[in-house]
Amino acid sequence: MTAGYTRRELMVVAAAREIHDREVVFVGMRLPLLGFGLARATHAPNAVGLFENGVIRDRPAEAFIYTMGDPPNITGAIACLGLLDVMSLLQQGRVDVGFIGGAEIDPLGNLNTTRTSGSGSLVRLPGSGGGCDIASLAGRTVLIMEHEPRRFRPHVDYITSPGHFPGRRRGGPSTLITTLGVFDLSPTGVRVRTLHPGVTAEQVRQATGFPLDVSDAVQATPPPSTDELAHIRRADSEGFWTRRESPANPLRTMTAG
Amino acid sequence: MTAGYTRRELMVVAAAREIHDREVVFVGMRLPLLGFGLARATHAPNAVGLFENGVIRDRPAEAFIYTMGDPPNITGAIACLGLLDVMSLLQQGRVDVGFIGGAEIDPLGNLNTTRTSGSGSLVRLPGSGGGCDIASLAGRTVLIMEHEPRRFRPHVDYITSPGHFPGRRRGGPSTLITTLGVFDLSPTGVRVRTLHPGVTAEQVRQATGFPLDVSDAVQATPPPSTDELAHIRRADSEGFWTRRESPANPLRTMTAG
Amino acid sequence: MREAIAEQVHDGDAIALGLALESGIPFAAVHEIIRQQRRDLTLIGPISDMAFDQLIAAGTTARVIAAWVGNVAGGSGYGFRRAYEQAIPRRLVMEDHSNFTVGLALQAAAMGVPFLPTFTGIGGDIVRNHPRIRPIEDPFGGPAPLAVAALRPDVAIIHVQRADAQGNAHLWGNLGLTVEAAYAARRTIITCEEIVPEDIIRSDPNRTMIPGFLTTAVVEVPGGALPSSVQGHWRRDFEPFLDYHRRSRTADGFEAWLREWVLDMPDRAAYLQHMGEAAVERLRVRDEQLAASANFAP
Amino acid sequence: MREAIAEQVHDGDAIALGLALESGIPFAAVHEIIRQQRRDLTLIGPISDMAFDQLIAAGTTARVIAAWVGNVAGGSGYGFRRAYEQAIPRRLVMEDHSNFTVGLALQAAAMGVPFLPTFTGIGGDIVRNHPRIRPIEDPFGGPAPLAVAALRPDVAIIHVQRADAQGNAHLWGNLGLTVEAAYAARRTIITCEEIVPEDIIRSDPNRTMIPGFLTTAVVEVPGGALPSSVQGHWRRDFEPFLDYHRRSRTADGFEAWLREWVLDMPDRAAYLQHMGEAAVERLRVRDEQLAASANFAP
Repeated sequence: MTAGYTRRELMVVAAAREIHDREVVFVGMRLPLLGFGLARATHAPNAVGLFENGVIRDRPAEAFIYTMGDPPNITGAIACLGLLDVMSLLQQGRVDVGFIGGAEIDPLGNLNTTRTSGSGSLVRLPGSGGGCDIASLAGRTVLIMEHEPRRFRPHVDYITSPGHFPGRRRGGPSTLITTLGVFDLSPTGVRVRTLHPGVTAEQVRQATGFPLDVSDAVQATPPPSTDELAHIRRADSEGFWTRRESPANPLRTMTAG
Repeated sequence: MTAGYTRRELMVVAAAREIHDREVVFVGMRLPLLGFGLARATHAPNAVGLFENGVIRDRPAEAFIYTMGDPPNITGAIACLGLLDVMSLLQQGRVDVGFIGGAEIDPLGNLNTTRTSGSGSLVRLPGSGGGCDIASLAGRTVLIMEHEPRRFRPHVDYITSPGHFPGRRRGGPSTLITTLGVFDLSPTGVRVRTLHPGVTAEQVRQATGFPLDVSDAVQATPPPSTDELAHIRRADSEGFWTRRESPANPLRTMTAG
Repeated sequence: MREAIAEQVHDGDAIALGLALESGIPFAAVHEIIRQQRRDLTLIGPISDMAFDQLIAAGTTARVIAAWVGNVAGGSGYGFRRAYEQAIPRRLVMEDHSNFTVGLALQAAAMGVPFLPTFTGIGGDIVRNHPRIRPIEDPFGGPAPLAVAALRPDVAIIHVQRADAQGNAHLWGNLGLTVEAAYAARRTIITCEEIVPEDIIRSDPNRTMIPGFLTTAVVEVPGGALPSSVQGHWRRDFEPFLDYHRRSRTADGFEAWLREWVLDMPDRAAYLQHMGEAAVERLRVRDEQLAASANFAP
Repeated sequence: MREAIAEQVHDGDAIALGLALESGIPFAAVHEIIRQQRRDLTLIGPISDMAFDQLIAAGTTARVIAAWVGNVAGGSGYGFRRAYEQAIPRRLVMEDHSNFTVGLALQAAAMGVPFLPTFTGIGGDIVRNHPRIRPIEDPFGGPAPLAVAALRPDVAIIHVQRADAQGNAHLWGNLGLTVEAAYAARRTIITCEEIVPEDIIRSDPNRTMIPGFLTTAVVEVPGGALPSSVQGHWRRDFEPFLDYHRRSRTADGFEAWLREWVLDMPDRAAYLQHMGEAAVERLRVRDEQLAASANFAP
């Protein structure tokens, strides 16, 4: 908790700001879901959200949901289609922005959620889910990560969700939101956009497992407004997604799915 | 009307006999539809009928239908899917037998419902509908035709619905039911199975625009039983499909669709 | 309807309609397109029934991409035949398909892929030298299928039972290629029996065949699909199909039919009035056979 | 359930399940498969939640074809990890997919084609040297897609709200890849909340996601998907996912869990009893939010 809001609340606000009005958004669970709700409630009242299980919503579920398949996410949806239907819309280019998380990232925005030997021995992660599809096919992607040195690697062991590469047909990661800051991603690598209030350039360099140019003069991530914070707390009234800062949180290695 | 039943009623009975119990049938309109209902009511109580618009039924509609899309064909259906769903089942090999009609036929069972210059000038016919798909993909097909010399041609101008050809993956026309008889179709051509009661070998030769070996000793198509006839007349109470013998009947050039 | 067609349908557009086959044909929109004298259209659909024939005979159409063009009640479409055989009122280019291949072409566009493979049509003439169908190898070594290229309509026109103001559309009964076309098309016009509050749509999200963000115009046109049927709303009216079949046999006969039923009718309300209240009421479905309840409570 | 699994699921079979993703997971069938000690199974699904983890840890599974294997509530699937990382209790072959590619593989089989094209995954490692994914050319000259080969399960196991005795199944809420898998599979087992008279199914043919001629066994198992949710019937029960996550961290912990919740339970009724009436009643949906009526009268 910093200055009356948590890092995760700040990340939700940053995620919301990545959504423009009238955009079609491939929503993930947790922070992106809250970000989508916040965007709809503020600057993007006509955004539409797609979930990879086939659900299309123009407003968040009325009750807390733990997975995108939970009944409250179906009740009151605009449409509940099949997985291939929403993937087809995605592949067609009808999705403006998609959110994905990963266990590991490299400077080109490649994400690994499949397997890693980063810690010395082989660790099997759950896999892509829809992450690879969103990364490959959305108009642009916003990545959400824990900012830890072992997660920010010069090369990931396995590219589950492709980032920038020569010959990419469309899209690619545009923004990376971490527990420390907000970053621009492009084929030329990672650039700091803002650091969260209280985070120093040195802290970020230390937490990034590849060289990153960070100046102390970089601007601070604009904090949540009172209204934004109120909205987030209504949506996540137990603080389930936004206040669990424990590094043991097993949810961190989940994909967007 | 012959011996208390019409030729078309006999053709319905012949069509019904082509359906075995538990088979999945791609049903066309008109005579095949009546044949399907008759088969269900008699020897094939567990046959299932697919219609190319996406409807699946295990019994005929309760009211008269003019097209497969008419509301009574949806009411009480087992399922009402999309066109591609039933075509997928067909392509997968889940359909045992399909019925098709055509404007012209050749000895290999190729059907033309697209365009013909058989009468001297170009005549545009409506086209394939689902006929080509059923002909290509069903486990076997039963063809239903008016038996007229200009329709039975050594070579059709346009193969809308392919018959037998070298390299065929599956199926092909097995039976041809005409206004004059029932014929076996195979890669080696047309063979007479039965002639309708009262039809002579000479009549058939005259009505067939390609050479056909017909002996006078060929058996007669078994006539409808009293029960069969009663069933047909309940199903087509106005005699709409079964008693219009006029050659001007415009429905004759329709495809199975 | 007038503004929707004016804004969404342009000369030269490729328009998909008649997608549920014999039911829900958007005749109100078809007639408005004719009144607004669109030209050089491409028509896309599986079995078009007489809607395509009317558009062709009225001179709106340069090209047809379809599996079957005619009049399901009458057989031949005389307008189609005049155009194809004699270039009256203008030359018509026909791209012949089967129901499956035209569906796959739309579905390829809906899926955002250049083509879809199929085994249909092999050995026949539809797929021979077809502009949109080519042989392809199976990279896994099996029998070689055909590839059907994606077909992206500029506009899909779809008649449904109900939609909300955002264009989220509930459709039941026949579906045919409706969903594929709406996904594939650049723009989608929904005509509906009624515009309903959004809660009705949200009560049954599995019934939403077209999500509103694909819909570019939604128009309430009760009876907008007559004389074709709409499940739970309208029975099929047989006589107009036969009447059209008889009268369209000659170009003059067609012109008289066109004047009576299209050009002299400012809109669908006038069309229904011209049908006569008795006829309209005879076709209206008054019985109820409701879908068994489905509980969406969380 | 016992007979259905005995007859329909054999050693070495490829089984698709968990197709609606996090809801409607057929746990009753999964546990019966474990009790009947099937071996050398291949498991197919998009996001399997803990059903796959249980099957793997119980030693039934030789191979997984999936996009995500774990425990949605807890993250890692420890059974999966032990098998993959340490070959405990046996070696596991993993065919990694994305949700889209596993869906396309099933859909290719459902459509009866050798493959379907896609652009997903290009530039990443899933599609590199993948046994079921190969580069292919676009015969129309556009950018080259990938081809995802057809995947035909021996059995699909699907939990639905209601079915008739012929196996015509109504399913609402999440669909995921349910329909594709039922079409693709050689055999389909339907487990359902209730077997209903056929008139209920026929009242809403658009709700029939699986036509009965594809169904080879239908079993009434109320609560057969718990602890996953079933729209309109059961809420998701969070605690068992967390409990399983904690206890399955070690092989011994898993064995104890397995004994308690699977091996010592003769059937699903016993499982529900072991949950306790209070827990069951807390999860049962009692509210009604019914789908708006749809009239199917002709």
